[in-house]
Amino acid sequence: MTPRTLHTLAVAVLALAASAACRTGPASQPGDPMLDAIRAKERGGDLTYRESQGQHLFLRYCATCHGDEGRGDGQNASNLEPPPPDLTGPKSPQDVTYLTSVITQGSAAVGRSPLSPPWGRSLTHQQIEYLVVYCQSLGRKKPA
Amino acid sequence: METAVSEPRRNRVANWLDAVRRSVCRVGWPVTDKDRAAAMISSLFLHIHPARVSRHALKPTYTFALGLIAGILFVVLSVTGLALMLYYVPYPPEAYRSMKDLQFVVTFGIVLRNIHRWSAHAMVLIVFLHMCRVFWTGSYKTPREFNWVVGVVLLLLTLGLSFTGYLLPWDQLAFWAITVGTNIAAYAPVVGDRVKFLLLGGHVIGPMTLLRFYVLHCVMLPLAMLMLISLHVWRVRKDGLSGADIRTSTEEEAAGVFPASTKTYGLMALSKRPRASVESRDPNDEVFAWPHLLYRELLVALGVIITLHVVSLVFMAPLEEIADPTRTPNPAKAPWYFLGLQELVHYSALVGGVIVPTMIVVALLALPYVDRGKAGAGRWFAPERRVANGVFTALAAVFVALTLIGTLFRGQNWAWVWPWK
Amino acid sequence: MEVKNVAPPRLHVVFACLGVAFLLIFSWVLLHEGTTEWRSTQARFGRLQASVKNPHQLAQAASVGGLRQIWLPDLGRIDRCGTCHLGIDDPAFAAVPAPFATHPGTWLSTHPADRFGCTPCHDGQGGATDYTNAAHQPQPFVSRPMRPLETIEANCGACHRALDPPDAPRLAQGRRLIVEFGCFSCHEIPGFEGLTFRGPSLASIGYKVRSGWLAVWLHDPKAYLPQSKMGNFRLSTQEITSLQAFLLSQRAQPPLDSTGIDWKRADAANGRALFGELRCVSCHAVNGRGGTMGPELTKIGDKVQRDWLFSYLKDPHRVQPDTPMLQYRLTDEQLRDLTSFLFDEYGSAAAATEPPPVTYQDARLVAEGRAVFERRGCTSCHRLPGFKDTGRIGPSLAGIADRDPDELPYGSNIVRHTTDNYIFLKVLLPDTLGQPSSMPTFGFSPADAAQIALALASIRKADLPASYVVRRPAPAPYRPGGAFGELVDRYRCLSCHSVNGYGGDLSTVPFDRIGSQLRRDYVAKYLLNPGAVRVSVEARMPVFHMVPDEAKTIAEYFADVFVDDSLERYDARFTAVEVRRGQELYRRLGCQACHQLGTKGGYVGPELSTTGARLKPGWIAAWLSKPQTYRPDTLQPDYGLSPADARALTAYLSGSGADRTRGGNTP
Amino acid sequence: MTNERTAPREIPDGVRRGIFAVGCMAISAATLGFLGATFRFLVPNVLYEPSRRFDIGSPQDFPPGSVTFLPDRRLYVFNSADGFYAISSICTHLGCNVKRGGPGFACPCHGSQFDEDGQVVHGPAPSPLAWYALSLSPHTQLVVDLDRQVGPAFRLRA
Repeated sequence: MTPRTLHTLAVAVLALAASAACRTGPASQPGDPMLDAIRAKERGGDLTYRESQGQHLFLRYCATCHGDEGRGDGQNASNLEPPPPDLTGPKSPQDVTYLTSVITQGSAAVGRSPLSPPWGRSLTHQQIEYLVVYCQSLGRKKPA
Repeated sequence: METAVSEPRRNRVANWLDAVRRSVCRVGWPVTDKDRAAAMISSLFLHIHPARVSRHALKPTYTFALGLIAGILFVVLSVTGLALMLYYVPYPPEAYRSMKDLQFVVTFGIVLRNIHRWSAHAMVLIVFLHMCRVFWTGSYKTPREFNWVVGVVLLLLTLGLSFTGYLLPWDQLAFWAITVGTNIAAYAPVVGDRVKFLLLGGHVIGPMTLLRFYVLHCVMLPLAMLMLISLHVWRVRKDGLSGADIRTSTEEEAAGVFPASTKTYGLMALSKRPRASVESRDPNDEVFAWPHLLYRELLVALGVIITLHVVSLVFMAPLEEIADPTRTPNPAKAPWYFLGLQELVHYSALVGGVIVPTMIVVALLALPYVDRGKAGAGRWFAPERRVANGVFTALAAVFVALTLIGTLFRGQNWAWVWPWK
Repeated sequence: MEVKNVAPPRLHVVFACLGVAFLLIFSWVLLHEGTTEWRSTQARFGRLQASVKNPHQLAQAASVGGLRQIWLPDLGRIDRCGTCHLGIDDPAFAAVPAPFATHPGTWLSTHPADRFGCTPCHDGQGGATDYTNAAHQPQPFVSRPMRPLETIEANCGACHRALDPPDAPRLAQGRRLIVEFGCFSCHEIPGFEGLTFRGPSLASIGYKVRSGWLAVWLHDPKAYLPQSKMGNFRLSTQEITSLQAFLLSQRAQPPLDSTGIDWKRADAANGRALFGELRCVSCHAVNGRGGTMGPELTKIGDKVQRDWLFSYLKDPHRVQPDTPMLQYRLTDEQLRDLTSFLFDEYGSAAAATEPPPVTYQDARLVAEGRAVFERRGCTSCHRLPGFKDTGRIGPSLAGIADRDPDELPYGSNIVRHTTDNYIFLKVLLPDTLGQPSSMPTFGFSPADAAQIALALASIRKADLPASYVVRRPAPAPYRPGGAFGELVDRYRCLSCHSVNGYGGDLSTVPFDRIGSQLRRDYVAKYLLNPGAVRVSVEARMPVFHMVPDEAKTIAEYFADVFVDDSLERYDARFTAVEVRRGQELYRRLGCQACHQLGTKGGYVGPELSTTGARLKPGWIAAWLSKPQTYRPDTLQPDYGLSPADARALTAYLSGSGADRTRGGNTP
Repeated sequence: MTNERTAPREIPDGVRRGIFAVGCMAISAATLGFLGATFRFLVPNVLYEPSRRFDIGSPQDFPPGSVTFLPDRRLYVFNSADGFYAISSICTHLGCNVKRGGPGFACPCHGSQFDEDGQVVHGPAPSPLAWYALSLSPHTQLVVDLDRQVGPAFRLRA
C-alpha cells in the first residue's frame, strides 16, 4: 500500500505544481509589432479595416475637393460654387443608399449641384462600398 | 383445449430451435461440471483454456492478467485499425489530411483514433511488464523455454507494429521520430544501411516509405503477430500454467476466494505428454475454467475497454503540423520506447545503436537456455533466484531510467531539462 | 457437487458495475459526438433563419444539419468554414451577427467561393469544424492561423503578382517601397525580376564629393538626409576611413574643364530663375518638397565639388551613363550661374572647393577600403569599373513567408514568433535580431516597414496553379534609333514618359498614341517653351532650351509613329448645335469643378481653354467616352457619355475661344 | 441446485441473479449501441467528389436558343425562348453518355433513343433522362442542383 500512496502523493504534488506554473505565466505578453504598426498608421487604429480601405480611396479620389479630413476644405474647394459640404459630425449623411447613389451617380442625381462627379463606372462596387463605409465613419469625427 | 392442441406444436418449434442451436453450439449453458468441461473443450475459441485451471494461477496478484490484457489490446487494435483503414490514404499529403478528417468530420473518428493510439502505447508497456512478470516468477523455466523465446519475438513484433504505425499520421512527430528511429537502425554494422534502405524504400522518408510502413503495419506484422500469438497461447495451454503445482494456502480458501475443494477429478487429465502437468497437479486445487477463468477474463476485458474509452475521451492523440523534411523539430525524438536507445546513442552511436540492442535481444533469447535451474519457478521473487532477479531488475531499471530520461529530461539540442520547469 | 463451480457473488457485483460503467462511457462517447460545436451552431442558425426576411433560395435549400466543405484539389485545400458560416453568400443575412453574417463587400462575386474557398485569403485551418481548431486565433501546430484583416493583403499578393494589385493599398505601397529602395539589388525577390536599381556610379567619385561629406554620409546617410535611399551600414570609424580613402581614389574621369569660368561674375538671380525654369523640383526635392527621382538638393553645396557640379550639369551622361537626368542645352554662363546659385542657396558654402585629404594615396588604406566595399556588397547598387558583378549579397527571399517562425531569430524583441513579425523586425531594425547582420538599417517608419513586410509576406514557397496567378509581364525595353533616338536619350524623355509601359510614370502622357492626341504644331511649339497644363501638379515638363530643329524632329516623329488609327478617323466638322449642346453638357455635368475654362473652374484636371489648339478632336471624344481604357488610374470619371454627347462636348472644347469665357463656373 | 448450504452467503441468490442481469442488460445495450455507432461511422460525412450543387456561369454565357454540353458535368444546358433548363446526359439504362442526334438524344451503348425533352422514344432505357433544377445565385450565376430533379415543364427565367 505504501508505494501506491507515495505514488498518488507524487502525482498530486506534480499536478499542483504544473497548474501553479501555468497560472503565473510570462509577465508581458509578446506582441505583434507589424500589426500594431499598421493599426497605428490608420488614424491611430480608430478605423476598421474596411473604413481604412475607404480612406485610401478617399484620399485619392475625393480629398482634393472634400479635404483630407472630409471637412470640405480641399485645395480645390475654393473654386467650387456651391462649396463641398463638411462630411464630418453627427449631421453628416449616414444612409447607405443615399451615400451610394451620390458616389455612384454624382451629386446631380440626388438633386444637388452637378459638381461632384459620378464614380459608378470608374470605381468597382467594392471600392464604392469602402468609400461609403468611410464616409459613415466621418460622422464619428467632431465637425469643424 | 387450446393449450392441449398447441402444446405439441410448441414443443416441435422448441425442438427445432434447439436442434439449430445444437448445430452451432454443442453444449448449452453449462449446468453440470460435465457440461462445464465440455463447453471448454468443444469450442474452438474456448479450448485455448484447459477445462480446469489451478487456483494459484487464477490469483490476480500472480499474473496481473498482463498477458490477457496484451491480447485484449491486440484485438482492440485490430478492430479499431480496420475501421481507421476505411478513412486512411497511405500517400502524402493525403495521409495527414485523413488524420484531420478523422478529427473533424468522421463520426467517432477522433475517439477511434485516440483509442488506437493509446492502445498501441499501452500494448508496448503491457508486453514489457508481462515479460518482467514472467521473469520475476521464473515462468520461463522448463518446459516453457521456447515459449519465452516466442514471447521475446512477440515483444519485438509489438515494437515493430508500434513503430511502423508511428509514421502513418505523416505529421512532424511521425516523420522525425521515424527519421531518428531508422537512423538508429542504420548504425548496425555492415547491414545497417541496407536495412534502412529497404525499410525506407529509398534514401529518405517519402511516399514509398509511407506505403511500406502501411503494408507492414496493416498486413505483414499483424499476420505474423497473429500466428505467433496463437503459438504462444497454444504453448501456454500445452505446457501448462506455471506454478500450477503450488497449492493455495488455507487462509485464502477460508477467505472464500474459491469454494472449498472437493474430490472430483477432472475428466480431461488424461493426455499423454512427456511432462504432463497433470501428474504434478493436485486436482483438489483446481477449479473449472467455466466460469471462474472466463468470468474473470470478461471482467478484465471490460475494465480494459472502459479504461481505453475514458483515456481516449480525455486525452487527444498528438497530431502536429504536416511532415516537412526541411524543418527539423528540436529536439527530434524517436517513439518513447526507443528513447532509452536514443539516449545511449547520444553517448555512443555504436553502443546505443548496435551493442546494447543486440545484447538485449540475444540475452533475452538465450536466457531460458542459460538459466536452467528449476528452483523457484512459479513464485514471485523466489529466494532461490535472488541473483537472477537482482540482475534482471537492475538492468530493467537502468533501461527504464534511460527511457524516462530520454522522454522527460531531454529538451532542445538533447540538453538536460527538468520537466517541471 | 457443483458448489465450487459457481462464480462467487462478488464477481457479479464487479460485473454489474463494469457493465453499467461501460454503458455510461459509451453514452459519453455518443454525447461527445452528438454535441460537437458545429451541430449546435447549425441549430442556432436554424432558429435564426426563421427571423430573416427573404433568405435566398440557396440558403433555404442549404442542408443545415451536415458538414459543408469546399474541396479545391488544385490548391490542395479543403475548407469547411461554410459549416458554421451559413449565411456567407446570401445578402439576406447582412445584418445578422457572426458567424452567420453575409461576407462583406463584393469579394465573393469576384472570388467565387467554389473556386477560391476561404483559406487562400484568410488562412486558418480550413479543414477544422470548430472555432478553436479553425485557428481564428493562433493555435499550436497550425502554421498559418487566420490573418487579421489589417495584414490580409499579404494573401492577395500570393495570386496578384503585378506591382499594383487592385484594392490592396498596403500591399501596393509595400511593393512600391521595395522598388523605390531597390531591395531586389541585394536580395532575389520573386515578382521583382527584371527590375534594376542603380545608385550613382562611383567611377569618378573622387572628383565629385568632398571628403568630409563622404565621412558624414557613410556614418549614417539618413542622419544627413532623411530621404536617403541608402541605409546605414553601421560602419566602424576605421571602416569609414578606409572606405573614404578607397572612394576618393576613384578618379576615372576628371570633370570638364572649368578653368575659364570666372566664378566671381556668377549671377545668382539668374541661377535661381534657371532653377525654376528647368523644373529641377520635378525630380529633386529641396527642403523636403519636390520629386524623388533624383537626389535631394537641400545640402548639395556641402556635398559636391563646384567644378564637378558644373561639369555634371553640362553633361550628366558622361559620368553617369545610367542617370535619368537629362542634358540641358545651356551655355557655360548659364551653367555657372546655376552652379553658383545651388552652392549659395543649398550649402553652408564654407569652401567651394576642398582639396582631398592625402589618405587616398595610401595604398594600404585604399586596399582595406576596397575590401570593405566588396564585403558590404556596395557593388549591388553602385557601379564601379574593375568589379565584376558578384550577384546579390543578401539571401534570396523566395518562399520567405513559409519559413518556420520558430527557427527564426528575434533577438531581444518580445514578440510573438511569427514570420510576419520576423520580416517586420528585419526590415525595421536588422541589427536587433541577435545575429550579426550586414543588412543596412534603412530607417523606415514602422508603418512603411510593416507595408514592406506585408508585401514580402506574400512570397510563398509553393507555387499556385497558373490559372490563379495574375501577373503583369515586365514591359519590353524601348530604344528608338536615329535622330529621334538621340534626342530621347539626351533629354531622357523615358525618365518621365513611357512607351508600352516601359519608362517612367511621372508624366501622365505616355507616348503610345501621342501623335493622335496632340497636334503636331502644338508639340513643336510646346517643347521649346513648355508651360503648365495642370496647375496643381508640381512635377512639370522642364524648359529644355531645345533648338527648334530638335522640337520639330520630335513632333514629326510623334505624328508619324505614335499614331492610333481609331482616333484619327474622326469627323471633326461640328455643327453649331453640337457646340451649344456641348456647352450645356459642360455645365450640367459639372466639368468646371475640376477644369478651368477661361478664368473659372477648379484645377484638379488640366486647363481647357486651349484644348482645341492642343488636342485632336478624335482623341478628345475617345478620352471623354472611356478615360479608364487609356489610363486606368486617371481621376477623370467615366460619365458613360453617349457618342452624341461625347461629340457635343468635343465640339465645344475644340471650338473657338470666343465661347470659352461663357463655359466657366456659372450657376 | 443445492448450493445454498455451502456457498458464501453475503448476497441472496435472487439478488445475485438481479445484479448479474443488470450487468448483462447494460452490456447488451452498449453492444447494440456499438453496432449502431459502427454503422454511423461508415457513413461518410463529406464527399471527395465535385459538388452536387455548382454554378455553371452567368446566363449571358449561354446564347438564346443554344444547347450547351458540359462534358465534365455530364449535362446539357438549354436556353430556350421561355427560359433555361438542364438535362442530364446520363442514359437511364446503364449510365453511358447520350449524344445529341436527330431531334433528341441517342445512347451509343445500347441504342436507347430519347426525344428533345429526354422522354424515352425506344430502346432499353427504363425512364426518361433526368431534369435538374436550375436557379440563380445572389451573384447572378446559374446554379445546378443535382439533388433536385424536376419535371420537363421546368424553365428558369433569367
